[in-house]
Amino acid sequence: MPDKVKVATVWLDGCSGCHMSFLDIDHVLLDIADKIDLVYSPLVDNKDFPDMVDLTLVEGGVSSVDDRAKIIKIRKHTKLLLALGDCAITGNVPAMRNRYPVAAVEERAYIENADVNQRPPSLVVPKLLPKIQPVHTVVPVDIYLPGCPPPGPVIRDALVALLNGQMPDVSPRFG
Amino acid sequence: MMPVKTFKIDGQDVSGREDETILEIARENDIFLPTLCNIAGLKPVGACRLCMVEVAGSNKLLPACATRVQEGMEVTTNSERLQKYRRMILEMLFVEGNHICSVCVANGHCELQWLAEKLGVDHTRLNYMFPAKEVDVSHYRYAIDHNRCILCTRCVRVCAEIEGAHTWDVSGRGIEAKVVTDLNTPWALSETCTECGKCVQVCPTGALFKKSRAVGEMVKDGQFLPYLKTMREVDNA
Amino acid sequence: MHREEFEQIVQAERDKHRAYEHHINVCTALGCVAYGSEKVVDALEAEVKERGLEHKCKITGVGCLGLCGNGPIMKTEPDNQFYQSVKPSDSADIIDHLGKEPVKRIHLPQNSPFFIGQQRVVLSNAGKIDPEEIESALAFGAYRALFQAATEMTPTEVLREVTASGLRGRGGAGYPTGLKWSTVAKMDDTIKYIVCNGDEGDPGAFMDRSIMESDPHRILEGMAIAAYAVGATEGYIYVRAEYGLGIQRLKKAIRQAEKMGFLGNNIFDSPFSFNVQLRLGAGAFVCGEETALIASIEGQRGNPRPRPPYPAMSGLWGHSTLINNVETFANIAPIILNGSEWFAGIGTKKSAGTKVFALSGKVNRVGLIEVPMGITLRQIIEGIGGGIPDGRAFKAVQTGGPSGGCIPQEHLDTPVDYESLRELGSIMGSGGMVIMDDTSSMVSVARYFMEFCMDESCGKCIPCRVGTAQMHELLTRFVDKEATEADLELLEELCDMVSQTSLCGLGQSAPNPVMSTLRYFRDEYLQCIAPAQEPA
Amino acid sequence: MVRPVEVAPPSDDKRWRIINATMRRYGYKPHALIETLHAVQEAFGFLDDASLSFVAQRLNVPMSKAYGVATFYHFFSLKPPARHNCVICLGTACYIKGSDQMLKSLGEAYGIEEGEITPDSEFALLSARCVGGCGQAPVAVVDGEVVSGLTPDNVVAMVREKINHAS
Repeated sequence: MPDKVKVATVWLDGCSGCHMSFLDIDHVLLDIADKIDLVYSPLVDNKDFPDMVDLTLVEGGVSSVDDRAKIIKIRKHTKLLLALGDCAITGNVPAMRNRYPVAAVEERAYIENADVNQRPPSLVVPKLLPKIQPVHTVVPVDIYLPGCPPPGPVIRDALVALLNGQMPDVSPRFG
Repeated sequence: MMPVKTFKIDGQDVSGREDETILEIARENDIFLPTLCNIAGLKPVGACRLCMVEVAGSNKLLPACATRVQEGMEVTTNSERLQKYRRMILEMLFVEGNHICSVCVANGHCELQWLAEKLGVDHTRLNYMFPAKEVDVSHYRYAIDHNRCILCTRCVRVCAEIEGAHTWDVSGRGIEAKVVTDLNTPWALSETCTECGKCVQVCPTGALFKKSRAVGEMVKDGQFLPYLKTMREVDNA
Repeated sequence: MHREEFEQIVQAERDKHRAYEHHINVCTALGCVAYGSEKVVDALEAEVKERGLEHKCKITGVGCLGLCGNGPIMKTEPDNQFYQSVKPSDSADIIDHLGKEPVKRIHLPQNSPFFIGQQRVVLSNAGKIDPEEIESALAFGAYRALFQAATEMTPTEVLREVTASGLRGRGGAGYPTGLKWSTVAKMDDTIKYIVCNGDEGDPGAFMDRSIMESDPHRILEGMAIAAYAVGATEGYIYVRAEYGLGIQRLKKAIRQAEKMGFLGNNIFDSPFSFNVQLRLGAGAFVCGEETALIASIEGQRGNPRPRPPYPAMSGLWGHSTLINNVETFANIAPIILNGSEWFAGIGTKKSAGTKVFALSGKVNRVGLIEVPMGITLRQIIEGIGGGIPDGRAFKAVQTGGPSGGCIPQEHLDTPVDYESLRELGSIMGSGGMVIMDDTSSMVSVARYFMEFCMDESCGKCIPCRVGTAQMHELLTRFVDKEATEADLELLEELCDMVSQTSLCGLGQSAPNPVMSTLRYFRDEYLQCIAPAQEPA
Repeated sequence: MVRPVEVAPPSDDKRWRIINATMRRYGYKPHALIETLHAVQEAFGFLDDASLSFVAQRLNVPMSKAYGVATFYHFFSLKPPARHNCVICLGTACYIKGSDQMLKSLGEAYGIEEGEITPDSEFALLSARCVGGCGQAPVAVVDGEVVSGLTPDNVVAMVREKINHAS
């Protein structure tokens, strides 16, 4: 089906609540599923980001070098980028670490609060950036859907509008 | 006898006593003007700049809350330029503090959050400043989270003008400004606080709140103070 | 007091002054003190004493003689010779040469370009009188204008003179002084106040300090004449606490004037009474804004409030208040003495009189100058200032401090007047004039002023409190050469928004240095935009 | 006429008499707050809770307001002063001539940042927005005395010399 819209979702520094909310759109999911191809997402098993997708929903702020590299790459391979939820748009709860130096954050997380294996993160854990930043400060974003998480109906209306070739006209709020 | 002036707001003919402000007359006529520092019953300070309006013949914008009505003036409340400035003001408030609506006691009952929604602020291009601000939970009934304070000074004014305690005032200046109790004393140790709770009731955000309120539970008690007439209630009425 | 009595006092002081064959006036204003001028005074006095010339030769510590960069400066009279960079060891030579050829090695010739084009009205007594002795001021005409106004003119006549002179506020905005005075005069208030704004806070400005240090009586006299004209009985001088010497001299001047009966109750035995108090600022630039200044005199935080009501209607403690700046008041006595026509004849049609500037930065001759309005920037910088040192090229002149802008080479032939400078995106300001050469980065200069405004913002209104911090952050990105095109766009939007929506002049004008450098030196901003980054 | 509240000074230090005299001169009116705080700072070198509280009560000024005023004006300090201090002027004329570099040199030499005091309370490094000495730019004020002829290279030596000379 060549005219199916290619959609990706990506999960940066967030709690996955926005993805849950996305799934919360109930039966509309089935209608949408007919029209889209979910080509890359934590919800599907596909390791590589495709060459070009039509729409990417991004949840979470840009917190590590890995996040940054990922979103820069995705931006290059997606036509429309939609920032989904407060973490992607403002930094939100994860940004509460921004007032502390990274070393203090790691000390707290990996040593003070650890019951076993009290040691700094190993090499495979991506290096944290000094501060979490909203996605649009790293790459251009086309659509913003704030909310923590954005309610299912808001996501639904936005997707339906986009699939109809219109920019979503919703009045969502932070939090 | 106070002379009455007739003038126009957004083309609509209105009238007001000469000691009334543009804002009062706009509200009277159900014309929406956003405000955050203003609250009916307390002296206007003209600080938040959200209610700025255009007046024909003047190239300066004027704060509706602090501008008296004049005969024949033609007021515009909602030009594109004003909308743009208002959104920017709200964005400034969001970036200067740490407003994390999702975990705030006032989520869903916050004037800042509500105005952002109403004026269509869905993100900001300004730089989040992520300041290191304090939380004072020393008091047994109330708490203040400076991360959520927008320095509207409603608490300072209600405490000084209505309660007469003047427990609150602003310390420091510029981006470092902060509301304090007494000599920056922990709230619990304040010698002047009467624990009346007026400050908590007038706070437009979740900065001042009653303890034991969880996320979204800090609802203002409309009956508590008869003069607690915020723009929000007026607009929703 | 009759005119005869007053003339007698003045004549007596004049005679005392003339009893000396020679006068050596050494500048003891802040600048020259920093170069050690007090030691020069001591050495000269010792030398005079040793030679037994105490009755022939008088050494006087005076106010500013102008060429601050080459201090200590001194002047001999009646020879009229200036000396520069004087050391205590020069004393003997200086005294040897009194009434003869001047000492060559330290001589500053009268035909030095520094003096050409200058005209002293405000500073006419600076450098002549001992600022700490009212007698010395009287010998040079102090309080004569007050005498004339209070005993021989009606308040309306005084108002008419000031209005006709065309004098405009020297604090920066150029509001017509006569109009301001008439408004206060017309107010039906039982108590009225005169406030002198001496909270000179612009970095790069020291005109008001010099006037306070050099001729404090001139300020008091101007205030008293204003009080008489508008019907005020109380006055306040608000001075920055940093100006220790100026404060000390003003305090002394107030005491002496009270003692002589020029201030206080029933001045010159007339029904007119006027008392002056000094109030100290405490380090807040925003207090130069008139409503903030009033709050500060009332003992409060210097937060501005919306105008109207203007201070003329509701000022200090809710009463009608006239606020003028130091230099404005210092212009009053000469206007009364010489007439409005004389004053209006100086300068240009719309900007009458002279303006005192503090010339500093990358310029050969640094100092305090007074020039008629309408002189060109080039005449000041290349003529009086002697151009740029070290063979470097001129780049810009900054006027108006943090509320003003940077003017480039191509506009150097612009006449100095309120309107022309505003057209160039700067302002007259209070008189700071800082010269920059080709080593100065305009983006850094813009950030420097933004940092100033950010630190000095009172924090009351959001656009100024947050806007200045946001613009400072953006400008830092430019200075660090990490900016993007989006940053430039946002910076320009912020400039517009902050200037349009801020509560007071500080916020409204805070974007000016950025806007003017963007206008004339946009290239420098563009050069600070980093090339688009490739992902790592 | 409100009778002044009888409040005892925080201690029997004789300097409180000067403070009292200042307040009396202004009739214990609230508007004497800034003048009185100047007097306190001149007498004691800084403002602490005890002095702020005393002055506030004596002048009938709310404590939070006194604190607000004391922290609004940068001339007032809530910390004890160092034995010596150097104020670097950051006015435009001084800035153009490299006073920010001077600040850096001094900061490095004393191991403190602008606005800080050395751990032994000997030296404070401060900056001013303009001391009005633009003619001599760049200038510094060392222990109250204006010093000119400075460069980023000689400033440390000049300041040390001034301080040693004084003590």
